[in-house]
Amino acid sequence: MNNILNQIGIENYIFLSVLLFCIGVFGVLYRRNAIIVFMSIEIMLNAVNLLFVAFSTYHQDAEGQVFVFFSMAVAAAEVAVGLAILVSVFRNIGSIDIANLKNLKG
Amino acid sequence: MNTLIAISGLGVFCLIAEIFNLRKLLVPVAALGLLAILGLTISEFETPASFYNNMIVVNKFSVAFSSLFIILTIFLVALSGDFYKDHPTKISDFISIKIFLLAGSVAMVSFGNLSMFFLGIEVLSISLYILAASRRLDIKSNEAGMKYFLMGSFASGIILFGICLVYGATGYFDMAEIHDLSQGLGMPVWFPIGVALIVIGMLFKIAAAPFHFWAPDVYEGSPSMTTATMSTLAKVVAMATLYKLLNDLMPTLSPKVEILIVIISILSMTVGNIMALRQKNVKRMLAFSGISHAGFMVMALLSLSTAATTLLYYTAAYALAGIASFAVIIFITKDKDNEDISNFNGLGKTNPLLAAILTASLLSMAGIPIFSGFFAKFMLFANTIKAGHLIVVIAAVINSIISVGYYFKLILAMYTKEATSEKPAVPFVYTAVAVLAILLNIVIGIWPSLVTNLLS
Amino acid sequence: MDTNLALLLLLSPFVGFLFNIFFGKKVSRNVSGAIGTLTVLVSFLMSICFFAQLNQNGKALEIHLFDWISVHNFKLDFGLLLDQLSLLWLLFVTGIGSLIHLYSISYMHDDENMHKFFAYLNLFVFFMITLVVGDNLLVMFIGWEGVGLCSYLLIGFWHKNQDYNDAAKKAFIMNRIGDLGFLIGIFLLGSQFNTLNFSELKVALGGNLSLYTNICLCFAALCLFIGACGKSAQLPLYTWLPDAMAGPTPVSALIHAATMVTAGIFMVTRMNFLFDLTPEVQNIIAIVGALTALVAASIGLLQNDIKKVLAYSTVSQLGLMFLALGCGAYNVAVFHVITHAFFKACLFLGSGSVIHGLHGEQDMRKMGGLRKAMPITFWTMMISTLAIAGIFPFAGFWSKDEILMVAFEHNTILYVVASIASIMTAFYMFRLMYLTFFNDFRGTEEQKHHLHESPSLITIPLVILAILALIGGAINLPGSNWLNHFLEPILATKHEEHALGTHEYMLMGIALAGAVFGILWAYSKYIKQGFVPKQDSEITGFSKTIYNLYYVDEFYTFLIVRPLNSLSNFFRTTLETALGKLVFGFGTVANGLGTQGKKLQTGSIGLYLFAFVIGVLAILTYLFIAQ
Amino acid sequence: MDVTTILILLLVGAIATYFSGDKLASKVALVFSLGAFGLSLSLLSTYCNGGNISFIANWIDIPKVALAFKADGLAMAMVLLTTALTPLIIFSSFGNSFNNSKNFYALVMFMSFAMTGTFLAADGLLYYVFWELALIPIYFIALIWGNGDAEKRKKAVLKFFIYTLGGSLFMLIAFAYLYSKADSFLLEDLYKLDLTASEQCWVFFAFFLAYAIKIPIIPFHTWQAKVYQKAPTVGTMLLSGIMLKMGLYSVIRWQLPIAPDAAKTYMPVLIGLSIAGVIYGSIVALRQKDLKKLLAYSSLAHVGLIAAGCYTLTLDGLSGAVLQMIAHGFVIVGLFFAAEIIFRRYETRKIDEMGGIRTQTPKFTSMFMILVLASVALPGTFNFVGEFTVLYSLSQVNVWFAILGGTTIILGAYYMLKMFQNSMLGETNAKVFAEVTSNEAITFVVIIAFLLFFGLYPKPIVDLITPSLNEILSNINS
Repeated sequence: MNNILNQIGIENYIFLSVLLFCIGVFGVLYRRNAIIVFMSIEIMLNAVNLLFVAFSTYHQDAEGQVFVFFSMAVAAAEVAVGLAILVSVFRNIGSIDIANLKNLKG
Repeated sequence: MNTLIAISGLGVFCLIAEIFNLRKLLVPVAALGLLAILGLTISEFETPASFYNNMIVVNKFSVAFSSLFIILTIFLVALSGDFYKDHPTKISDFISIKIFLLAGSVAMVSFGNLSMFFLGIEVLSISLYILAASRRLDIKSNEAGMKYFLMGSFASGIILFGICLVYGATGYFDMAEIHDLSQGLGMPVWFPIGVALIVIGMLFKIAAAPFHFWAPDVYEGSPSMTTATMSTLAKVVAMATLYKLLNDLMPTLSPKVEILIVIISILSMTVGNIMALRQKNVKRMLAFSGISHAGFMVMALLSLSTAATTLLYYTAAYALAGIASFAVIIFITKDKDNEDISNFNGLGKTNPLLAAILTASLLSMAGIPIFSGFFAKFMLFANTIKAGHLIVVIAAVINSIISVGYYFKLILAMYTKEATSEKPAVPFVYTAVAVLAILLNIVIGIWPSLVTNLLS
Repeated sequence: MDTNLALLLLLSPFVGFLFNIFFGKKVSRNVSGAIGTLTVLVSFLMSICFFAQLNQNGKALEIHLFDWISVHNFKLDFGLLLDQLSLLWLLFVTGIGSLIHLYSISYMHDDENMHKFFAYLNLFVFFMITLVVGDNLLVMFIGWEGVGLCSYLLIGFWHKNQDYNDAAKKAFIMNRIGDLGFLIGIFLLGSQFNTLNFSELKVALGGNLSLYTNICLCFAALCLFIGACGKSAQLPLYTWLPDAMAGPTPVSALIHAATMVTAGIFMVTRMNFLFDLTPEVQNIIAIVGALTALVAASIGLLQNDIKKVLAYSTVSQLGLMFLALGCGAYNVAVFHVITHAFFKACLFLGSGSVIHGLHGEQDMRKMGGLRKAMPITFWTMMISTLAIAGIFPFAGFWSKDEILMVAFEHNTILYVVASIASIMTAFYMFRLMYLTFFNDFRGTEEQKHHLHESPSLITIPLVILAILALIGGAINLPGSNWLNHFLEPILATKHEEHALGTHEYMLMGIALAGAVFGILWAYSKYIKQGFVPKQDSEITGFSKTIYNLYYVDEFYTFLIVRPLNSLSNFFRTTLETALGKLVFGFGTVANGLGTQGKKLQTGSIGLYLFAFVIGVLAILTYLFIAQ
Repeated sequence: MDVTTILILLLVGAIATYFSGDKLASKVALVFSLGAFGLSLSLLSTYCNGGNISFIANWIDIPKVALAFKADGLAMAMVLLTTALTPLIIFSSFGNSFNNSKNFYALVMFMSFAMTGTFLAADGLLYYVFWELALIPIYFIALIWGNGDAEKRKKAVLKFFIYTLGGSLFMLIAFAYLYSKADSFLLEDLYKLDLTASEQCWVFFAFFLAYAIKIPIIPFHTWQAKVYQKAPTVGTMLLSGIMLKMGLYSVIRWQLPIAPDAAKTYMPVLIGLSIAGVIYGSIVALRQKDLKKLLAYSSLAHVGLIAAGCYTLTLDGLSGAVLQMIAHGFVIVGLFFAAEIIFRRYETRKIDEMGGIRTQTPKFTSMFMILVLASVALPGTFNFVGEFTVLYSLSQVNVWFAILGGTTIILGAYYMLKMFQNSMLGETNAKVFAEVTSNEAITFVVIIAFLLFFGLYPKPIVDLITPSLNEILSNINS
């Protein structure tokens, strides 16, 4: 396992996950549909998770992978809450387009 | 550690209490339990220790702040009883959520390991998401919850990325280890980037410019109770954590970073105050004032060595004043559809006591002597000048002058306008909480040593 | 002992004042009048006995009462100085003062506020005494301002009439202008010599002085003289005195003829050792005095209000006195002050008696032929008029003649000016007499019906003063020169006697001839032709200018009052608001920014997140990419 | 037995007044303020007999702040001014009735407490705390019990508050800076501090901003007239009688000794500014239609002269300034009270709606007259002593200052007499004007007696203040 990492080099993993992360960010920035925004956030988190794993291999220590479980659990909880909110929003305004949420401003 | 466990236990108990249908008792029991926990926490003050190979580190700093959080939570819980009495079935949920939120915050000031920190911040945030959106049928509440959730989880993502980079750079989640390593040379560039990302995430939590946009909307939309929680507890927690992180990960600030802090601080206070001037909605106004206070607190980071004391004092002063003012605001706007300043017209005549308390707390935020807000600001200025950043202080002073403008808008409304409606009798709990909070505020204002001596 | 007596001398009128102000309303008018008069009389007696004492041992009496003000380089104690000069002054101040009080009892008898009137008169006498006996400049300044205050109160005595109040205000403020000069003078002297005490100053000035000190002295003397100009109604500050005639006639007699206006002369004489050192200032004084004499006299030529005429004659006489001072002949000035006090007081009281007889009529065009109606008044006034005109052997002749002599010795032009002034004096004084007492009455019938001689309380003072006006010159007759000898101790430089040589006699003759010429001129115009001055509307040409007092008041209004008021308006309306806006513009700016900022907070999550990301990128770029 | 007892008594008085209920409030306040006056007199005697009445104790450890009250002659003089004027002012207000007067009088007492503290405090931060505390009560007094249109009043009062607070916050920065240098706020330590020229310069001007606004010196005076006009007369008296003196006192106590070199450097400018204030105030007062505004501007002129005296940095200037502070304190209170009396009868402050009062009230007229004369510094009144000394000190600096400052003698007489003439004299006013009641008369008599007595015999006060002024001067010149 380790030698693969040596062959490929840790940087590439970083670049990859940064790329993923940025994709997530752009998704959050440019999509108006709440569900897709959630997914983009998930992409961000998972990009980080990937990097965690890579690093944990790189450092030859398990903590990183444990942390991934943490973050997954947390992400799940987060999304659960998020979806709940989304549902109630949908009930109230009948749309999940975040562009409609502009009552609070000024 | 015991604190954390006890709090979580209490939270669970509150959840179960619903099953055994102990709604009436719930609030007092929770409050008493928290009091007991407060005692427990304080008993740990003199005995620093670390648990579960440094997952939790208990020291003066963590104990002091935890106690502050617990006190604030007691107040908030006490208020909740009356606030949620129209939907009793949910009351235990609300209370337990608040207590879990407290658990999160305690974790955030006493973590010894980044994973603990991450868990803490997530517990805190998620509870807040729920509370913000808790008024299901109210569009404003929904919107607030949505906004807070989206931006919050975005921020968590960034924090997580930061943590990841730090881990990648050091190979540890343990703060002590990271701290030692960070002293040495040859740190890959990811390390500072990671720290920067974490700090940015925290700046978002304390709503410092330019990451403040969510605050006014969320504060306005959320139920007043939640706004109170956010503007007092959440902000204080985030600030304490930010300090703790910086102190461990970046003990010596490079001039570049200092300049950055100066900019953020000045930006936050200016934006906050200027925007607050033209607000009609009290909660929104306090949101902006909170942003400006965030600016002030960030200022404390310029003198890291003394920052702990200053921050403890400042946050205590700010949070207590906040609790007092929110107790009044919640009562006044309880059965109103909006929180406009006009609701406060003539309060000085209809209810002198509440008016006096609100005035006092506003004066404290404005930094007028004998209220602790004054000493808080003063210590901040003194330390910052010692650290050689006169510009920030001057900017801060100018901002305090501006801030008087909108704080007094409220006071003027209370004392010079004619009352629109007769106020019903004030439930005891509001008065009690408000009086206690403002008294505490004044007490530490007159004897600041009570607080300042804790951490030195 | 002396201290107590001196205090009695000083405070007795003050006691009268207190009594009249607090109890005057309760007791009957005569009582309050009597009290007022008696208290002044007491002071008079005191001054007499001090005078006698001084005549015996000839040494001045200095009394220290208590410490007053102290500044770093000197202390000012509240002390009295009773020397030749102050006692001389005291004598005629209190003497004439008590006469006038006596006169007022009857004159003011019908006024509801009579007790107030006496209270003020007493207060005035008190302050005048303070002014005279003070042993340092600042105590003198108390009296100096105090008499100003009293003249304010008394001019505005009939306070229902706002014109009178204006006159009073004008008097006070004009005096204040002088007082500022006085104060500055005090400062200069004090800082130079670390004392304001007269005797110490005299000693200090005796020593040899640096050039700088001399320059300071010049300024100090000038400032003091400005003060004197204010008090003694010299150019350019004289305009308040004629207006001051708004007050009751006794006031005009006491304050604006006999006593207060001579304070300036008193002060200059007190400080003679200073003025002797500053010839430049002396010249200025002389010139100012001469000019004042001429201008005032010329205005007097055409006035129709009987009191105005007297007022202007007072101003011009004061001018003559200052001329004498300017020539360094202090004793001569003092001499004239005294004689002038006699006959001018008499004239005023006489005019008062006339006005009394005509129930308040002051316009000479409505008088005439009063000779038969009020003989005593007529004769007493006649004597005084001859005196002021300078006819041998009346008191005025001697004093004025000495002034002219001094002026002649000093400078011919001044002499000519002074002579012209005195000729004019003779003319308008007789014009006054003729218009008032000769020909037939020009007033209304029922006035004519009520014509009567005034009661004895009024006539007695007249007679006494007339006698003094007749023989007053005796105190300094050319042979004896008693006054000169008497004043020698207080004068720094001896004033040399001039034995009556030929050209002294010549000068006397000229002066006399001038006076007679003036009288004849008036006679021919007003008796022969029976000429009566035209109504105001008909007056034209240069005489109109003179009749309107050379438009001096208008000039002052235009030059000072108006600009001041418009400036005030400008400040009040424009500048104040501008400043306010300027200061609080800060607040408006902040509010404006706030309104703009609200637009930024659009409520769109997209924007917020965008700002967030921008923030993150900005920070990272700044920290890690930008070097 | 030390000066803290006065403070405690006043504070207790404030609380007692609050709980005594609306009926008794004024009486209780009067009793306590009189008690404070008596107490300060007895303390003064102790002080004059060489007893030590200062007090010092620890207050805060970080930052190191002490509970230090230094009562030297100067401070005691000012404390006496405060404790003497407070009962007078309270007593003078017996003619008015305020709704919920307990709050009103409690605030008055509290303000008096704060001002006394300001005069006594010998520790920078303590001093600042009192300085700010004094601001709160007057704000509410003017806001709630003030007169005139509510909106306008709100604006004026808020401006006043923000403006003064802003000024003092800069003073706070200066203190913080000094603390970072000296690690102590104690007066002595701050005196000992030797700062570089530039440091002194900006510390000096930070102080100056606070004081110039409080005093006020032009062009920082714009809050004054409106607030004086809008505030209830009691508030106006407190402001003009005592609070202005806080600023002037602080100049002497704090600003000059802490930054002496700067003071010396900028002396001409500051004196010039102050004297400009004298002339400006007098000229503006000339055409004022509103009696209270006119008095406000007159007091602007007078304090200008006082400030000029302070900045001469000479003993004469300082002692003259202090004397004038006391004299002005009394006379301005009297004058505002006269205005109040007219208002009680005629419900107006417009001068041209008055007039013809003298014929109806000889007593009131004469007392008003005396006050007017005192305020134009007629010799024999206390004001003359002060004004003379100040002008003399100015003439020592430069005779032109004395001449320009002296114009107040002329202009002051002009506008005051004009005011008096238009408000009191003239044809009898149609509206009836009741003669002053005995209560009102007492207030006047006390003030007048004070002014006349010390006008003739100022020695006691001079002897009281001179030593401490000398001490301060030695600090300035060393």
